[in-house]
Amino acid sequence: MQAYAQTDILDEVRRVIGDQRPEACYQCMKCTSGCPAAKVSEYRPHLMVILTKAGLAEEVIQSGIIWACSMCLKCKEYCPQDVAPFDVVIALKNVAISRGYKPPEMLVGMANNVLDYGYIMDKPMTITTTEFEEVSRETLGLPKLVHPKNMEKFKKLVSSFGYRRLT
Amino acid sequence: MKMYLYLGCATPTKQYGYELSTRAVFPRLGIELVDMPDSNCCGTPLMGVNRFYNVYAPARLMAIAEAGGLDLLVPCNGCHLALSEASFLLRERRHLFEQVNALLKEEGLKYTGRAKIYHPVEALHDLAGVEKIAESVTYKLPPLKFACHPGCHLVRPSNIGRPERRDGKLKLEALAEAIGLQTRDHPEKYECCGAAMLPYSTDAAIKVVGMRLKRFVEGGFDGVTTLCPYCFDMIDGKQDVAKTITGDRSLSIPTFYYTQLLGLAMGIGERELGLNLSMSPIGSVLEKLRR
Amino acid sequence: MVEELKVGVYVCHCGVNIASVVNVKAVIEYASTLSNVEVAKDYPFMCSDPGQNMIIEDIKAKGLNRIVVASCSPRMHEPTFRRALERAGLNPYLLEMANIREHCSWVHEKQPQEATEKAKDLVAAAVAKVRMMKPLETVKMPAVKRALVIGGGVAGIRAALDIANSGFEVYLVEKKPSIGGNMARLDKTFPTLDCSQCILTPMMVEAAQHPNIKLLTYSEVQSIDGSVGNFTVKILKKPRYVNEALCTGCGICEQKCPYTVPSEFNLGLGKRKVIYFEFPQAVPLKPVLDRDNCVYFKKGTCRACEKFCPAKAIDYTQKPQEITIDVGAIILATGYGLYDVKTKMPEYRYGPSKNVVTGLELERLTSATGPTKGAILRPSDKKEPKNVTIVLCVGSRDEKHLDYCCRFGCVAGIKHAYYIISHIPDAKVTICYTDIRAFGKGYEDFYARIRSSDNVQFIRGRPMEILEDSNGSLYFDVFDQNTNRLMRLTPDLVVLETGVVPDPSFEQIATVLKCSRGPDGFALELHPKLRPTETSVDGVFIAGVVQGPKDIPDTVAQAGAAAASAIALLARGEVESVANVASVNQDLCSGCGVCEPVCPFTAIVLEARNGGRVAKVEATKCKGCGACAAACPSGAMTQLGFEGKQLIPQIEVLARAR
Amino acid sequence: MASNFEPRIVVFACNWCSYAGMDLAGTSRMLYPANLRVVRLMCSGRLEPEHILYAFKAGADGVLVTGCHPGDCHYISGNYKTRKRIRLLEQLLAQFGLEKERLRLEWISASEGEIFTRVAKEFTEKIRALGPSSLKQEKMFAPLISARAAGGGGD
Repeated sequence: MQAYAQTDILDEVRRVIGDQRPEACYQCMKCTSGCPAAKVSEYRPHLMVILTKAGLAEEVIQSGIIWACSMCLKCKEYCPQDVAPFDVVIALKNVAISRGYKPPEMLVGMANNVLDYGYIMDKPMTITTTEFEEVSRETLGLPKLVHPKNMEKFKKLVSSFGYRRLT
Repeated sequence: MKMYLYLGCATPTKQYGYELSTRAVFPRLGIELVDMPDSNCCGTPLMGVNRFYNVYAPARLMAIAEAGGLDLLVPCNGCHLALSEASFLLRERRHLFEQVNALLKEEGLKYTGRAKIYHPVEALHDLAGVEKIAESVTYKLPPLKFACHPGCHLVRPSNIGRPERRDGKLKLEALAEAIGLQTRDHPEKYECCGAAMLPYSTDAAIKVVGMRLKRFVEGGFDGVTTLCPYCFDMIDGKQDVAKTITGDRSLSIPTFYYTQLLGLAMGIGERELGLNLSMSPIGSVLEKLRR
Repeated sequence: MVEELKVGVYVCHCGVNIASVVNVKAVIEYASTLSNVEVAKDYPFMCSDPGQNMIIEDIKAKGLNRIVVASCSPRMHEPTFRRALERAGLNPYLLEMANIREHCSWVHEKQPQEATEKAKDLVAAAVAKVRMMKPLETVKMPAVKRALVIGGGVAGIRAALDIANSGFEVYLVEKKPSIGGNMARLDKTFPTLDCSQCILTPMMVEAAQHPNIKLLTYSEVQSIDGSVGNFTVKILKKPRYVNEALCTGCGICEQKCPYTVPSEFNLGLGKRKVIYFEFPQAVPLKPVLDRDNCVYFKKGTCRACEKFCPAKAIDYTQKPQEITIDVGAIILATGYGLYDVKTKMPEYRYGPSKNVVTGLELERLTSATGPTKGAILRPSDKKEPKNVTIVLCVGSRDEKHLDYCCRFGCVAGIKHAYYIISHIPDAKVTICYTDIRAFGKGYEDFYARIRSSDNVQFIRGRPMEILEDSNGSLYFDVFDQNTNRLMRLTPDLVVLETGVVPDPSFEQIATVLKCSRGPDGFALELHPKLRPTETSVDGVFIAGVVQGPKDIPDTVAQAGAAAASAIALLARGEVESVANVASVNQDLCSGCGVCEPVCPFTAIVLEARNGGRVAKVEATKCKGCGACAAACPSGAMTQLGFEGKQLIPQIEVLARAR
Repeated sequence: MASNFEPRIVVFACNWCSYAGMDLAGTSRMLYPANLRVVRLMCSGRLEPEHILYAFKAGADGVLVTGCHPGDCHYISGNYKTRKRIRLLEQLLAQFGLEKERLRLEWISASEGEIFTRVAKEFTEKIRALGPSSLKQEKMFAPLISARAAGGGGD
């Protein structure tokens, strides 16, 4: 295995996150110690950062483990070097998408709904209460959902910065 | 005072209890809510898909609010984070500001940062004020012991300024006490509900909320209250599946939106507050909360 | 007769530091074209003996009368080259330096061409200025042969003893009732495990009894005026309400005092009386009456201490006393405090949970003079902890808190593990570390010894937070990189090795003295390698943690070095005035008096002359800032070495693109 | 022309804080543009507004004045005097058609090599964006200086 083979990913990560410095990580483990996802999965934020720095991020992107982050932001809040593993992982996810790796199925649907409805949900759900009553916005007397006024224009604008339909 | 209500995704498509109770209590505190005329997803769940969308999308919302000349009430923690973080970035990074405004211009919009963003916890605690809340209730709720769950994005990242802080008392706790409830510290108060893990693994996400539920049960609380649709969805809606996945049958705790509790104290009807929509066993606690 | 100007230009390679970026030959060629330049030469190390000798020989042989050295910062070697000029018989102020290292080769190492052009400009500007330079003189003033040491910890005590032993008088000022500092709080010192009090107490007593040391405890520095050789210091001696001359230190007052409050010395873990000795080995062994908590001062009753004192030493009428002293040198040894983890890092639950303590608190819980008489009992229920976690780097090496290493937390943590396993044989200790920095003499052996213990486990990982469940039990997860596992720890006591910050008193003293501080708040030494005990203020030296975190051996070593610097100054007995003083041309002076209030050192007076008045500079008071010269509307006032006619040619060269 | 424009910037630094901070930038091998040339003074309080005008007259496109942070002046109050004088001069520059952004005052402590590096980069870019100083060839500028109108006596 050749280390430092893919520093271009590090560059892409830097482009996405701006100020943070994955290269400053000294592997104190604070992020993984407090990570909720680490308690219930193989997700290890400190590894995401150090593998990215070592040019081995393709490994974690391929494995799909980057999608396990619970977005609690604890690693960003408490990182002693302002590395913010959360931001690094967000950048890795962006890199994964741009390189054609598939995110979890549920996220594909959510992401594509934005292009059709402006929202991650296609329509409001009908809920069955614990008393087996079926309720919806209409039955509850709530107003109709609002969407972007000009959906075509919205779609065109978000496409202009690389937001694409996922397959 | 008039404010735009920006509901986001989760609240208006499934968390009707939050929407109903929010619409019910705010006008009674002198805050009139106006539905946003044109809105989109804030982008928080899609950060990983396209980081820039998560700057553009909230900026668009704030620009729409600016055009309407109103501030924004944002009941979802995720949306509130998106809007606050975008404001922070657009203030700190000139190139983002210019890039985003170039896109907004296409729709005749402009972001300057004039519209203020309020989470209900801020609108209630900072705008209305604890005293006014206490006055607005028609009767004090009994001193049942409640755990307050702020949710991650209301506390972090603190460097961009968040409504709640880790040191000292939560605004949510002060609000709960103002209507007669008792609050007590619990060890995992600032922890994650696991909602964002759902796309990756239902099993993992449920284990995370299972840990939260276990602490609520162990702490001997009568109930839990929160003001985030995602946290509520997990804590209230996933108790049965948590019992199955963790094998711990004790994971059961009545869960309420604070706006529902406030509504009760204001004498608003239970159906008007969407209390019939809760998935957790709120019946016995509701019995005690009733006048 | 007008002297013919002959300028010598000497360009240093500084090995490769300059020459690898700046084309030295090109600079030489350019310099030799400048007017009045007689000689332009380069040399690998101009500051070396051969380099200096080259300049000296040229001065003598070629009659050079102005010298430009293009090398490192004048803050580094200006004194070196001035001495060279002096040795050659030339006035040392006929020198100008061009900083082509710090300001050129080092900061433009990726742009050799631009750096070379800049070096040429800097040399040309120096030539332009030096052509206008005039010989300057200094005067010698006597220095007060007495020193002041601020802070009575181990650094201050060591420094005071060294100065006193060399025959000079020294004042040792300590704000607390006893000297001893933080070291007096420690139970043992690593790596030898010497009893801290046993090695410190003899030094404390020696300091108190030394004929050359005037000990001022329970005293604070109020103000410092003057400058090197002649500081005037006002000290406030707080009332102890005990007549120290009469008091025998018998301690009956402390026994009889009926009231208790939390003990500061024990960090709030134990109680003390309202009239009390700070600790049993206190020096001086005189009690202090804590006025704020005394019932007599609050209600006029009690007076138990007065009643029982056999020496009649209690004196409720004592007032604060202001003492003014003159000293020639000052040593700052104000020490450290702990980082405020309670408010700054609430995630570690220090404060809300009694079972989370700092390393310094554990020292008090282990010390025989501490609140538990040396039994390690956890504060919540006074039970022996059986499962202890020690967390290193709490607040240290953290961009959000203290970005520097505390330099003793690692080995202190290892020592604290030793305390636990030696006091409680069936206890288990877990140390959560990031990197073990056991760099001192004997530290690695000590680390190896503790690491080999079956009862001590090292986890390579830092917890993010410490949680406390509803019955008060502590728990948290930490990822151990060594075993690649996420560990759940449920300790009954957590010890935080917290970061260190300068003692809060230092900020005020630094402000008064205009002594530079780094971004971390510690004193900034004049040079990090070569002048570690000096500050930006002449005659003010630093010892111990005031300069930056350090362990006891380094603190004591630096205290000795600071004392040596102070002794050198006192032994010399005189200080040289600055050469770059203000100077007034009384013929041009209109007597407007603008300059007088501008001077912060009252060095300018207006004197009568020809029926009017003119400004006069008292050269020995002038510190050479030049503010008066900038303020003078008539051009009568100037600053020697920075005269308008010297600065303007320099500015013009630098501003003009060639 | 603008693309080849390399601004010429004169920096005034006090010996104790800002010059030491610049030395630290050097010893720390921080990199900044080679457009700056430093004049060392003992205190920024020595700097006469006139000296700044001489710099502009001789061709400087920008002038950066640095001193100790407020409260840190080695000579107690030199930097306060500098601040007043610079504020006054800024107004004057504007009146003579020189952008006041060409003159910048910064406090740099002895430990702030990094801050100086940032300021040096920012200021160079700022001046580059402004383009060459309009006063470079301005012959009419000389009488202004000799008039000593720049508030040299101001404290």
